[in-house]
Amino acid sequence: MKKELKLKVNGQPYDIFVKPKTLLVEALRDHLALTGTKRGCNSSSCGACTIMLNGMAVKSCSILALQANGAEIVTIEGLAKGTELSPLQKAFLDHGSYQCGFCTAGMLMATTALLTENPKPTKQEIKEGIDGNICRCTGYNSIIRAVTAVVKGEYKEAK
Amino acid sequence: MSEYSVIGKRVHRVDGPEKVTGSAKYTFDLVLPGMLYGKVLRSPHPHAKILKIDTRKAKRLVGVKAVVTGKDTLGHKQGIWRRFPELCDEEILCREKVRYIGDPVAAVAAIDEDTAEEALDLIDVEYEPLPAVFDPLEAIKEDAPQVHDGIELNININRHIEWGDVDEAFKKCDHIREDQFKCSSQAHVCMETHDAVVSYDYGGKMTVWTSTQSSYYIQRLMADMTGLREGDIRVIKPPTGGGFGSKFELDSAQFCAAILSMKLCKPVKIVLSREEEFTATKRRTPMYYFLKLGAKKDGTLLAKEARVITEGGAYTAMGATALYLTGFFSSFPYKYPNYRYDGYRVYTNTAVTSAMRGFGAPQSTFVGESQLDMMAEDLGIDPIEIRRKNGMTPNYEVPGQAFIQSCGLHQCLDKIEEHVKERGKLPPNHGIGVSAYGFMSGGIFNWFDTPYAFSAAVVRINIDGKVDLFTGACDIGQGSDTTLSMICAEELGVKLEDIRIHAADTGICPPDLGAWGSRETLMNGNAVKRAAAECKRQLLEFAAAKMAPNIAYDFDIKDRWVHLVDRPERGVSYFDIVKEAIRGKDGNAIMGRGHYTPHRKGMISPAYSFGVQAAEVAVDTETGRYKLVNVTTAHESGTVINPVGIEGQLEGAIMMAGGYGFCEDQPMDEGKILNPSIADYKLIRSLDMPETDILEIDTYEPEGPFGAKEAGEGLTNPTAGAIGNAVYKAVGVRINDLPITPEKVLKALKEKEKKKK
Amino acid sequence: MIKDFEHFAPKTLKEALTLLDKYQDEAKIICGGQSLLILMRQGLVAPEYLIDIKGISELSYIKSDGKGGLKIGALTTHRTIEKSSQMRDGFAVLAEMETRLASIQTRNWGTIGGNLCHGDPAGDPAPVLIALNATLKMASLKGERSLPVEDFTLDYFETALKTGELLTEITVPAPPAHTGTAYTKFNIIESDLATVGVAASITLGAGDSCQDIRIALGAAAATPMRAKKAEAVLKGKKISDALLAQAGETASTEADPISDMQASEEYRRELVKVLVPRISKEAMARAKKA
Amino acid sequence: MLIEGKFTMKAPIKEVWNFLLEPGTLASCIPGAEKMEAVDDKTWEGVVKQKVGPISVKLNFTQSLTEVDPPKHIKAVGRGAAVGGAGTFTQETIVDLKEIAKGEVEVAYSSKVSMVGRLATFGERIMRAKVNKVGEEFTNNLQEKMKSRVGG
Repeated sequence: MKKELKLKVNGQPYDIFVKPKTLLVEALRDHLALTGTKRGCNSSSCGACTIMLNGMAVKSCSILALQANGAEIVTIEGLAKGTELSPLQKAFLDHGSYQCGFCTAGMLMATTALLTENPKPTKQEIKEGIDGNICRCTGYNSIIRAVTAVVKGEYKEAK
Repeated sequence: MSEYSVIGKRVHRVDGPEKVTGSAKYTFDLVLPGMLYGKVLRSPHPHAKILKIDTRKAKRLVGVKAVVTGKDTLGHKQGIWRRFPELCDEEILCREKVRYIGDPVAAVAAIDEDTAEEALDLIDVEYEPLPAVFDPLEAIKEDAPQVHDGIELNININRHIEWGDVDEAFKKCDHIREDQFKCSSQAHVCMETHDAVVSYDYGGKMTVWTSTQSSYYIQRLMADMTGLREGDIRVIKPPTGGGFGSKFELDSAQFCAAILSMKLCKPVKIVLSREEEFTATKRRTPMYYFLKLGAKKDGTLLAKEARVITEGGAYTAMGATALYLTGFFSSFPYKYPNYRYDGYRVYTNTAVTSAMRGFGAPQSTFVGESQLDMMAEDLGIDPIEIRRKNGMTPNYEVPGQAFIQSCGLHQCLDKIEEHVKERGKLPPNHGIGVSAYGFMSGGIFNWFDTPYAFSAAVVRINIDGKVDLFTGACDIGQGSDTTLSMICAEELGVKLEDIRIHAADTGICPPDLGAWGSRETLMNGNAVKRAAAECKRQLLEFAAAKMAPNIAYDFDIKDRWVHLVDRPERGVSYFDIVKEAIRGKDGNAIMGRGHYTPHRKGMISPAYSFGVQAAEVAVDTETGRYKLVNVTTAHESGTVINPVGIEGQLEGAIMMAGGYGFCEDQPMDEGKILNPSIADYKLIRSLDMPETDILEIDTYEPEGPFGAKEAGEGLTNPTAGAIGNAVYKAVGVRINDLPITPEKVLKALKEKEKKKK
Repeated sequence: MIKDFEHFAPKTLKEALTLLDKYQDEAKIICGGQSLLILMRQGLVAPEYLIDIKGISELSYIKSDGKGGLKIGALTTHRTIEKSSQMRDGFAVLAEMETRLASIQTRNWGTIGGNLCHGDPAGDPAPVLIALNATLKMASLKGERSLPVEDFTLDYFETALKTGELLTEITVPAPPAHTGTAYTKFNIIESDLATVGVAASITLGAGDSCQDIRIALGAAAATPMRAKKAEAVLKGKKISDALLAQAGETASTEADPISDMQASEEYRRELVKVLVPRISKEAMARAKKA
Repeated sequence: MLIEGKFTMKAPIKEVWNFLLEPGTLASCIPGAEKMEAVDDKTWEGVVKQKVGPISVKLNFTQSLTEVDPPKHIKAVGRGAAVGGAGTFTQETIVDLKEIAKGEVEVAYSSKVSMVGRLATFGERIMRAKVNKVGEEFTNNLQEKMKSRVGG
């Protein structure tokens, strides 16, 4: 039997009905058509489905949608302000911190959560921040460089 | 490089904005109205006869729309070596026999994924398990089970390469080494698993959206397998979540979705699960390597003999190419006057081995570079010195095989030597290992038997000066869309933002063989450059007519300025010329076509890239655990078109190739892959990633567009060998079988200790 | 594919226990779900009823036990423990352990109680809690009971929890004076599960002799285990390198690891042999500073 | 997974052999076996229940004697299909008897257990541990049963 699920995603309130077995990633992708969030594994291992839930980075494939009832969620679609990209998005563009792009949403959400919690992370802390995310293309170092550039204040927050 | 205004600049990738905002739509994201979801039933047995398939219960499940088995196909066997029909040996949906755990036997389309999966459990397949064979050394024995009927000793294909007089040469050597190695398997682990949406309509036309490295191959192979005409099949490649060699053959997602869609005239989507991705798609070829190397006292290499037996798995796939390339690249990057290679690809009842980034060369480089270090030590010669003494140089001919024009190997050796010196005396149990390599820029071989040019492009200039670039090249993440757009902009003399690329859609783009063998930059780059040059030629005709200068003057375009080459201040705006040219052509848009097919370029490739890598490790001698501290690479790839792209290829290759050396493996038990998940398959993560440094080398490849050549796969070749050599330098033990795990290192350390006593 | 189930989201412990009592073995408990959901997705576990206790806020806390020790609610997330200012001095090892447990995402959602109830012999918290002499509180409608952490896991993925019972609290007693505790795990990928994990807690007596010691091993047997024979080698003695090596040897003999694709049985024993002295030394160094 | 071992028994080889062939001796040694019933003199059917942590598996199990070479060699093959389609389970047992002295028999056994399907792909680490254990229990049961019946 379907149950009611209330979510605020990227500032927009939603009220939908889902089967209890629906995973949060499925609610976002299949019910709300927010397909920027990806799924890459079946074992909570790859991090492609990372989103922010009440300010924390979590893997949306490992949470039942109903467990997020009432939560505030930010997905990759919520990072830009209007048409202005977030500092991390801009830094990813400049540093070539993505190739195939399939892990990119997860990487951006993990690093956004990291900087929300800790605006001045060390290199080691940046590495820890993305260690739950697999990138098969870049070798991570360009992602670390992009985050470092944001930490150094090279990118201004959009107003 | 300042003569270029686009090439060599640090630019944003053309697909960047959509990828960093989550708006790029992958095949994985596509939903069409009325779309159904498919799932594939696979064999749980490594080798069995199919006695009966009963699909009645599955068909009765509410929500199931169709169930197909091999009987619903034409029964054709497919393969990518189309020139040799006997090597096209894979049915995709098996009719009589399954040959590995994961071989597809049926497929279901239903209203949602859960229903389709539930239906799989309701399909009754009666198997008669047959004796199976898993190791190629077992499979070549007289009494081994036969994977395919009538194939003697299960030998799928053999390759022989030879030049010089190897036996005579060995007699003249002062020192000969014979060593054995074992190279492991590796999974591609694309972040987007194999997937496809196929829509077959009542008009008999099929559209395929799929995550692929070659939309043309899929179109052609799909035509072979369905009986449709090539032109009735349109294959579109949306943004693709990685390929690495796994996605240019027709796969079960594409084929089963097509067969189901043809049955229903409705779109069907199939996304392989991560577990299927690990167990039922292709993988890197494991190899047994037997090497014999002979040298003079001074380190001059006189002869090399390589014998290889590879685990083929159940079908041919692209594994036959890997068998050839590992043999060719076993001679790389050195000048062997005498060389012999014999390789055998052996069928086994395991998941199929095929192409993976490096394509046989990571294996040959690991074994070759390991053995070369052993030889250097035996002779008391510095590892870099022995490489310098024998390394390839520009304008070198590999006898009967290849002609190498540009080659920066020696500059790379110099740079790496400097780097090693700079590191100075290392802390205890640290070691730096060096590994040299080379790779091709696209294959010349045409076993696929395409009648088309290897690469082709069309450039069209619109009235407002915006340029549409149509190419069959496939961007799978490596960045070909950006590189080709840059080449197009440079050649045409416009800005990168003036280009809009339309790629890998067989309905509108000219055929291209796709993204494999590091071919896009050189081959498609040349095609794009020629197409752009043709457009430019048309524009300049109008410029000449309009400005009417002394006919001795040449025109060119740069930064949207059409001008006289010798008097660049005299010119007109590109936009004005475009408008006039179109008007002058009776309203026809300016169009140029270009293609590239290599001619008289040897057997392998029109050009080769080279490099040298140094890996530093720190070993814990009590546990055998080592850390990758730093990997520094001197790589030359001709003119650098897209520097950000090359950095990404280089660092990414280290994650993958370092993994091949350090931790990635696919252990099996009776043909069953034991680690089919990202939790159990060990991948290098950010905390495990070493520091990476890139040392730039300038070269120019006459055959490449603006002097460019490959910078993608070759980078996967050196790392395992560099790690092996580094571990040896650090603690004096040599591991000859991949991956070099801490457990193996510790075991070797203990044996060494025992010998001392 | 996950099979359909009925979902309950009790808000209080009482509600949860009542539901558990009602559905008995047909119900499974989910909290962070970082382990259970994987099994459900693989179709290997298909409960009729799922009791989702993630929302029971009364079970998420870190507080003092009034005697210098800590009480940690079973639903406290790994990340909360990692970041807690209470994880200092003798408890710092808990935070250190947490930073190496999987990824930040998993630690943000997964709970320490869920980790223990999964009963994975390679889990990180159990060896550390065993070394710290922690106890677990379990509740059912019938009442409460306590059990030392070392007695909680019975077999591979089997715990002492009875039908109708819920793990509610972990009590970590104040370490005695001059006690140091340390933990390390061996793995190939930094954030991976332990190939072998070793925790040691040492209390130093007069003249730096080993007054008391607890050594716990992870992934070295079917359950997290105490290496009591190795402890006996060191207890009451003045610790020397030779004695530590002997303790390592002893621990590697009393361990009962399996061979799998991460490591052979022999290699795991070898790791125990090396890591027990290493981590004991670290614990001793901390004890001296404590 | 292969488990091998041997033990000796003080009993005439004929007696050991007869016990081994008794209906159900081998089948009843399978850990978790319930209701094993003889279909004919070489085949038994029943239900086997196994549990690993949160996972419970019920298998419809058939065991048959495929090689019988009195009084020294026997091979039994068991196959089980998990109810609900989670996988199948195969067990192959070989027992060889050798008279090492008058009234003393060496019993050599090997037991190979394999699994296919979803069960098998669930964490290799867990399943391997479990399968090893099942194999061990089987051979322990066999040894105990024989010793208690025929005398050690």
